[in-house]
Amino acid sequence: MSALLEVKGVSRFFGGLAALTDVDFTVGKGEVLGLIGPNGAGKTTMFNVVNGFYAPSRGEVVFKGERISGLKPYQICGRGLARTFQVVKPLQRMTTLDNVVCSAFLRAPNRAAAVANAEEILKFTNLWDVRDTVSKRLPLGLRKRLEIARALATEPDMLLLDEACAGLNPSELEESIGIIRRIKERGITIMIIEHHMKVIMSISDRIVVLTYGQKLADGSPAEISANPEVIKAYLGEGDD
Amino acid sequence: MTYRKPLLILALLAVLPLIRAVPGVNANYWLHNFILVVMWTIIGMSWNLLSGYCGQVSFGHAAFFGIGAYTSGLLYVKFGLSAWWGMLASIPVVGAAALLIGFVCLRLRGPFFALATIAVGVILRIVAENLTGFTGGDMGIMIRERTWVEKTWYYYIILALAAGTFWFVDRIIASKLGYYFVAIREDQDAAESLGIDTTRYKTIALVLSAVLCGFAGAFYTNYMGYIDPKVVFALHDISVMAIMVVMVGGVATRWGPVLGAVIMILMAEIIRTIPKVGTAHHTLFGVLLIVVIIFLPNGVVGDAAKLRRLLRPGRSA
Amino acid sequence: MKRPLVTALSILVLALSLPLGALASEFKLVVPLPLTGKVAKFGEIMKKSFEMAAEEINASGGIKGSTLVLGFEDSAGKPETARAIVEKLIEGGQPVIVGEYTSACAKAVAAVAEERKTPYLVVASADDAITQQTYRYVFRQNQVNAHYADAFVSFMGEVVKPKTIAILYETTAFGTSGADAMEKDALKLGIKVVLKEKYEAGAPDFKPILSKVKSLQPDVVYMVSYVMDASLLMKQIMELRLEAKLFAGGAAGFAIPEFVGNAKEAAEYVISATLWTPKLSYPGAQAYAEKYKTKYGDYPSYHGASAYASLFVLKEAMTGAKDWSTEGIRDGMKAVDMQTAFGPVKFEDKEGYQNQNFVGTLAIQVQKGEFETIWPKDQASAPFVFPVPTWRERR
Amino acid sequence: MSAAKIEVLLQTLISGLLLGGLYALIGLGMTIIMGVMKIINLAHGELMMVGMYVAYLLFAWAHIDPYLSILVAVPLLFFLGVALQKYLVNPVLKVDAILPENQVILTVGIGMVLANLATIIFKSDYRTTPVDYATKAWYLTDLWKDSPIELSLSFPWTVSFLFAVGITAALWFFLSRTDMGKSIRATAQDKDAAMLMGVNVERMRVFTFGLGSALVGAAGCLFLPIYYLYPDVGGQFTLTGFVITILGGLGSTVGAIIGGLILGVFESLTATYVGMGWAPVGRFVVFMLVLVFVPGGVASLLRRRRFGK
Repeated sequence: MSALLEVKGVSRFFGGLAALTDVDFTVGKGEVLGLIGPNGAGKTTMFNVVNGFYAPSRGEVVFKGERISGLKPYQICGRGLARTFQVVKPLQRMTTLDNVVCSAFLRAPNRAAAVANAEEILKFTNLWDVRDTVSKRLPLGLRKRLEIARALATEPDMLLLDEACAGLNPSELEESIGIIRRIKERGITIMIIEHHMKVIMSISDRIVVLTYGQKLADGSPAEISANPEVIKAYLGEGDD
Repeated sequence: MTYRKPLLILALLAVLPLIRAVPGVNANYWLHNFILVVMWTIIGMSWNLLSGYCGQVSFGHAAFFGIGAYTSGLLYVKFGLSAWWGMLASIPVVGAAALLIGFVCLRLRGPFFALATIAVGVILRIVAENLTGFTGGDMGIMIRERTWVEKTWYYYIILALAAGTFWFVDRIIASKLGYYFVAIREDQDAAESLGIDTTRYKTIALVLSAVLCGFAGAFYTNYMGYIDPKVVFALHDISVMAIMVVMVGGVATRWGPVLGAVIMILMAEIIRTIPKVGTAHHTLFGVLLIVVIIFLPNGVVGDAAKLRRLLRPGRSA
Repeated sequence: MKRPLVTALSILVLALSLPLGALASEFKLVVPLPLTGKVAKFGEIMKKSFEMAAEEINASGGIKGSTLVLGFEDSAGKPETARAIVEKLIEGGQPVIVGEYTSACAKAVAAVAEERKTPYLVVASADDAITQQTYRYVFRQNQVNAHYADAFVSFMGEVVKPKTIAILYETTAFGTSGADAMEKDALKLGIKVVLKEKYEAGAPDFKPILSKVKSLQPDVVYMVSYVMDASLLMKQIMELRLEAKLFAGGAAGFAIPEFVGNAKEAAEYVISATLWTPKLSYPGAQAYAEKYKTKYGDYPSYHGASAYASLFVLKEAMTGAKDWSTEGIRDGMKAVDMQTAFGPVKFEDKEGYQNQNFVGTLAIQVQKGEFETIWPKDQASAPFVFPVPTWRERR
Repeated sequence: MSAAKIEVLLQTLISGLLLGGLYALIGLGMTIIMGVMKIINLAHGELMMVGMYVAYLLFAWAHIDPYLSILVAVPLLFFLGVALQKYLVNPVLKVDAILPENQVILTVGIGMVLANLATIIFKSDYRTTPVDYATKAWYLTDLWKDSPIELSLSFPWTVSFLFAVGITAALWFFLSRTDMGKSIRATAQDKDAAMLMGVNVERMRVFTFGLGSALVGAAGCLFLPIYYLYPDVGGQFTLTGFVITILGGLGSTVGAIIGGLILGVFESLTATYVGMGWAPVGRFVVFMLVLVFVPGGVASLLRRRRFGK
């Protein structure tokens, strides 16, 4: 499996504080990588570095063999790397459909193509029924899914999902897991942050554990759940 | 979007000069006011594009209005051309100015952008006052003879310009640009992460908006025949007025600027001329503004549903 | 969606159908003035003066038996609004326009009046350009800005004989043209202009620029200011002990009662150009000034006097006119040659101006807190004080 | 450098500092309102105008010194501000509008009504309070007879300046040492966090608007002896307020006074050495440079310094 995304020795400082220190890992093509760690471990910061909101203070991020750290978020998105936000950021006063159309414009040659693409994605993510609802009126579960739909509409090769399942009720959770699986079936590589252990264990091919901005472990779900350090640092105090 | 309603309204507006035939009506007076209303509709639509749709609230549209007006005036004074050429010439001039202004101001977000644009408007006014050799300074520019005595032609020109602007903004909003503008307004970070080059699209919005506003300025020179820095670069009477026209009418709506211009210009004029009110007309108008914004925070069009709800019990009683 | 539009349109229709008739034995004259905004003060002085004149005219039988009925509309100093008002008046059949204050508004009104072939009597707007447009229907009763300082300049040439002058002026059309005119006059007299600088009207602090003036040691400091800047300038000049042979102002801010009221002892001996003073020997001038003072507590400025006199000029023009059509009144206006409280009024075409009244100007000096006319000598109400004592000597 | 040139430079600097102190006071009210509420208040100058009329009235009726009338104007403006915030601004801030800037219309409306009411009540006359000390000044040559240069220090300007410094110090003390002040600062920094910590954000906003109005009212009283008054006097000071707020850093009292002083000195130097007509351009160019390059204003520079050490 060739690496699609390589994170090489990435550190990120804020003022004097280190949010990430020398983190290395790779994500293989077609893989689902789970990124876990206690609160404040630097998971979202890692996403922000990969996605281009922050430039790494040291180290670099390589995507499809090209160095992308230092590029702007929109340029990185244009190269096929899309993300969702932990705190959902829908375009509040747009309808669900328009939200997705907006993203679809990135690759669509014209409006008709963008709409067609968006409609397909809404069906794929089971949002078709609420396509005309203004997105700020959607319940949280659907807004979370809209985040995914919007990211998908940019036709990415890789998707960063930041707690896309947090705060969902059990039936919504099932649905979202199904959607993530189907995204994987489409051949899209996924990196996912998730607190929900059941979710992360069931969908990840591999897991990277961060604590205090450093990589603690890297391995298959089985390896991770058996790793005593991880259990001590994370699972032990976790209440999941 | 259909164009039936706009065309119908345009047709209605196109026959307005016929009020000339109605006995006892001050046709010239009303046409003057209509011309101002239509001119403000354009300024409003221009502001709406940048601030309403793209969310970059400008407090400095007088800058573009003034540059447009001075382009016209200077062509006349310096090159002896008809000031009408200013309409054409203002496109590159205002566009270039907007690029430069955007380069500086669009790095800023929210209220900081707003404050920076206030400064731009004021700086341009003072520069125009000080470059006496070039702009004529405070003496302004006077066009010796206006093209027509009758207002009909002015009215049709500005109406055509407004119709064009309406159509243009409509097309923009329905296109990819429109989606991107609104995306930037709603959440700049999300937009950026969805592949939108926010700086580029904000600049596009600014330049388009500026050029439209510049047209209004160039028209103003031709129509009024006199400009000076304090008039065309006015903070309160142009920049803030542009904001009020759109906000009272309805931000990010098709008809907001139109209705806003009607309210802000015609209503202001009608209130001004109510007998016995005298100088208190500002108070009346100020109270009207306060009431509108408290009860209809998204403007008359934006809160049309709310307005209807407010009016309904009144009607049944 | 449709309802607001319908409402707006019905309001419109209603407004359009308002009747605008007038009674036969009345002559209704509506005057556009800035009654709100930054220059409202002058609008108010003029309004009061117009009212006083109308009262007097009506008491003596009106204009050819018709009662003069005055109305006022507030232009707030905005050219568009001024134009709207005048469009309405002309359309409504008012055959003559009188009023407005700022030059920007007067230019807007003049252009409309000329296009509509309706006579317009400018009362207090000074910008030279207004009567330099080959307009046939625009008359101006007050002197053009280029000549505002004539009397002062002659005083300077004959009495002060300075070698250098510093000119400070505010960034308005009035300030700019006043300063330009003074620069030309100074050149003619062989006076060296050591500094000519403008300032943003309304500034609170002039000390930096004044200390620069101080270091240049000019013989005369000449300042052109609309309103209160004048008193601030003098107060700060006194505070800095900026010494010059003479401090002088170019009318407006230096010739209103507030100047002395605010600057107090700093205003003493300051000389200003003006078009009119309450102590002039023109027929009716003192009576008007005293009446105004009893009624409103203060002497009027020359703006008021000009407004007051303008209605008598209008009466004269309309009495002499063959009919009260626009053309008739225009011809009547052109034929006016009379004495007023504002001085002689006659509209001439010369020096590139049309229909311009070249009334002689005056120089006044603040003496013991009062404005005294000092120049020309035949109009003087008191002898001039020159040389003036230094600030230190005044303690 | 000749004596005359030194005199000009020193006199310019003195004027600049004095002017800066007054500017700071205008900026103070605005900086705390903008800091806490992030709103653009275009009625700021009009509130100052109200303060000036209060001082004027007290002077005209009872011959109370404008400086003393601060004691009346401050509470009066405070309540006016509280009322405006409570009944007009807060309802508008609460509604969900596409652009939060719709509050601007509200402040424009308020400003219009205030200025127009002043025109109706007081006429458009120019008013002043002709106090005896209006042109009083201290002179260097009075103190030192043989001084080669002459410098003057205006009495009313100096008094106003000292008041401004005193008020700033008191405000700084209030904001950094009292619970109420700390709550206000918390609200300014992070509204949501403050709310979680149990700060009554709405009450803080009301109080802040009152405080800001009171401060600008005080500025009005201090300006009156050296300036003049008419109903439309406010507008230009609103702009000055913006410049100082940005120069000093949103919500920073110390920033406001330093920003005010910088602006005062800068303007005076431009007036002397470039030309007074250009001084306002300089003001707004500096304003934009700060906005773009030092978005936190002077306050952020100060903070950086402190962390660096």
